[in-house]
Amino acid sequence: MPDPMRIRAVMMGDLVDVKILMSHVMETGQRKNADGDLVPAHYITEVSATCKDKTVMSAAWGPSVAKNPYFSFRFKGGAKGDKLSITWKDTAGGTRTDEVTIN
Amino acid sequence: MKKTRRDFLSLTGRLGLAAAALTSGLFSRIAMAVDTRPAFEATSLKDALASIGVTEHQASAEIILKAPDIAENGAVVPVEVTSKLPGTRSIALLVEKNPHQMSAEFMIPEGTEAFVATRLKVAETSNVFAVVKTDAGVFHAAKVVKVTLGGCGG
Amino acid sequence: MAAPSLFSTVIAACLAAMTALPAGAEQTSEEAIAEYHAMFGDENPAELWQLRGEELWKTPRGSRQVSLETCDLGKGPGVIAGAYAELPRWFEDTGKVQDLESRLVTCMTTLQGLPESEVLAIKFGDGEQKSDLEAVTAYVVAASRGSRISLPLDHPAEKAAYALGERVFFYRAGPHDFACATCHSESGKRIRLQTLPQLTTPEGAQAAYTRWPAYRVSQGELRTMEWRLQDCFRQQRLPQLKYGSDVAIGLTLYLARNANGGEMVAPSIKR
Amino acid sequence: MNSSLRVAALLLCMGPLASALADPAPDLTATLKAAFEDKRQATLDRLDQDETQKLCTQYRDQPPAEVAQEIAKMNLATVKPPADGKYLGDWKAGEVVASTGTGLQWNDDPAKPNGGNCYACHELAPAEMAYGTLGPSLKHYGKLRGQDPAVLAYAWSMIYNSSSYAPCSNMPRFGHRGILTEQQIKDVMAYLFDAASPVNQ
Repeated sequence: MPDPMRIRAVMMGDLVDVKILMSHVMETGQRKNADGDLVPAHYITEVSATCKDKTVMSAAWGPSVAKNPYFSFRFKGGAKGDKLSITWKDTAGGTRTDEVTIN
Repeated sequence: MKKTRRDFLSLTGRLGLAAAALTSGLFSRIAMAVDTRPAFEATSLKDALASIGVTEHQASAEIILKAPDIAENGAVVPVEVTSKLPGTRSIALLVEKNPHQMSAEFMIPEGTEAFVATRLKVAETSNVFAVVKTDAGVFHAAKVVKVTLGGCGG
Repeated sequence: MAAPSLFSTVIAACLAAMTALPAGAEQTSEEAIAEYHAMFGDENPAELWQLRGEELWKTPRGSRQVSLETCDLGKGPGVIAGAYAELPRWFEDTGKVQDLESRLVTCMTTLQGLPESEVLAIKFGDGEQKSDLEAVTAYVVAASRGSRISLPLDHPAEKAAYALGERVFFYRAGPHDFACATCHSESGKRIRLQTLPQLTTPEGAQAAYTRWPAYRVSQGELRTMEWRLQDCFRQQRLPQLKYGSDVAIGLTLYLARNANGGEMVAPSIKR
Repeated sequence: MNSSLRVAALLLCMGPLASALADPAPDLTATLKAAFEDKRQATLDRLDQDETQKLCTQYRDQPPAEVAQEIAKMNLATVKPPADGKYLGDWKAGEVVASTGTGLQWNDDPAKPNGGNCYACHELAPAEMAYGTLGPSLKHYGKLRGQDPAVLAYAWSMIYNSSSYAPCSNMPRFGHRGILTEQQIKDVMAYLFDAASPVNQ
């Protein structure tokens, strides 16, 4: 099972400031391991964020997003106590959703 | 202050709703994990942009692209984009010298700031582009990131 | 405007960047590296290891189905606050000087009843192959943030470990004649663009030791002191340093003692 | 006592036995061997020290003048000038050697040529900003010094065996220890001396 994300969602004036760290190898499929074998591609392709049933961010990623990705964005319409949900999906059919309360 | 943050972090961990939907076809899917999305398959800036519907674009000082002048390591290069252009719909990040130029495309719905920050792999010294789609056309900003060699065994 | 405009813009930008480079590039490149580090801010993927380590610390495991919450790291059972800042130290129960990693192995095997082979199966993680030891180490070390390193070397075995560490530090060997001292006994030097800490002085040792373990962006992994030392020896062209060996612990203690008084900031983020 | 006699007497004392006596834990090599294990090409015998390594370890790289002199003498004796008498090879190949840091680590491919990693410690071509400072700057090396045979022979010796002129230097003894081949050293020499080399631009 994929490891949890670390999500921080904090009010910054009328904006919700979101900072996410995800645990993912983001293998490009071009890296060789110590034995000289190609490590198969395995990376996040989609990320989306939902707050109060509204999609506040959606992104398409390729393998050149760095390993253990960091992603930050800001949106209006959220308030302290609201829930923010983040989901990612990867090339191997893996997915993870984490929810956090806006601070 | 520190304690509050730690409690908050662990809370996030416990609230985490994990859903590892790994299908039974996992291994064949890993083996064939070829990205079929044209933007991420393209091997030139022009093709990558064309595949997201961009053929014409112009430089804009209203796009602020922050990236380091020198990356001590190309494996992780912080990149931050703010678009002050009205009606910004999406922000794409591209790295000219990478095998595949397209790194990421972010859709910006109404109410979301035209701001994203992430970290990219940059294979060698290269231009990084932020390409912004707006109601009034497509604009870009570029920045050179020098990737240095390092270490005693490298 | 079509694609060519993009390239002409870039060429202009390149030329501007090149002409902007002053003759004394040394200062500039070091400033640029500092700017690169500053851009990471507080967003350190080491936190992902800390989260996993906390889970491992609190989960009952092994044949005894207990958690690590009664593991004694030197400040009493279960006390992790400030514990890393006082390690390595002498442990009466094992009759050994231990660093954090080898002490965790002790707790996992004796307290939890996990087989040693399983505990040591993945010492250093690699992508999907995750190391529990690195995760728990990250969690425990983070609980020493703000603590000052304090190794009084009261026990004779601690003094002996320090003396061994010091001698190993200056030992030249291998095809390249390298010792730890080759790169780490002068201040203000660098390898390529990486500044080398002078580990024989309090300032240099503090600057280095207080920042380990660290998330290495070059590997996308959290690395502990055990990893750091064995990788230095790899680069010295020497064989594999054994995990938890007296040499590994002696060198760690030598560096920690030299860093006495330094304030822990690890896990940090490094190249 | 004349000075050569004094050196000879000192040398006798400096032998393995004497350095063992001066050693509070004479079995450091054995202690190290117990704490390490073979890994691919990096085997335990790499922990054995030759005479130079022993002396440099003993004096923490600051040997007294007489010992330094003797270290220099025995290392100078190992220096083999190029077989064909030609010091300069191809600067382009030399640039690769100077920029490559791999070789002889347990994770390196033994089939690939070793690097010299000159840039880890030295400034060379002014255009390369990612250089180290453990060693002196070698920028404009040939341009500043010319190609007098004595100048070439000195540079060759320093690369072949740095302890020949700089006893207990941090710099590896590239030729003597078999890190670089004769041809690679010629190429590095060309990188330093060739007027067309980026080092001299």
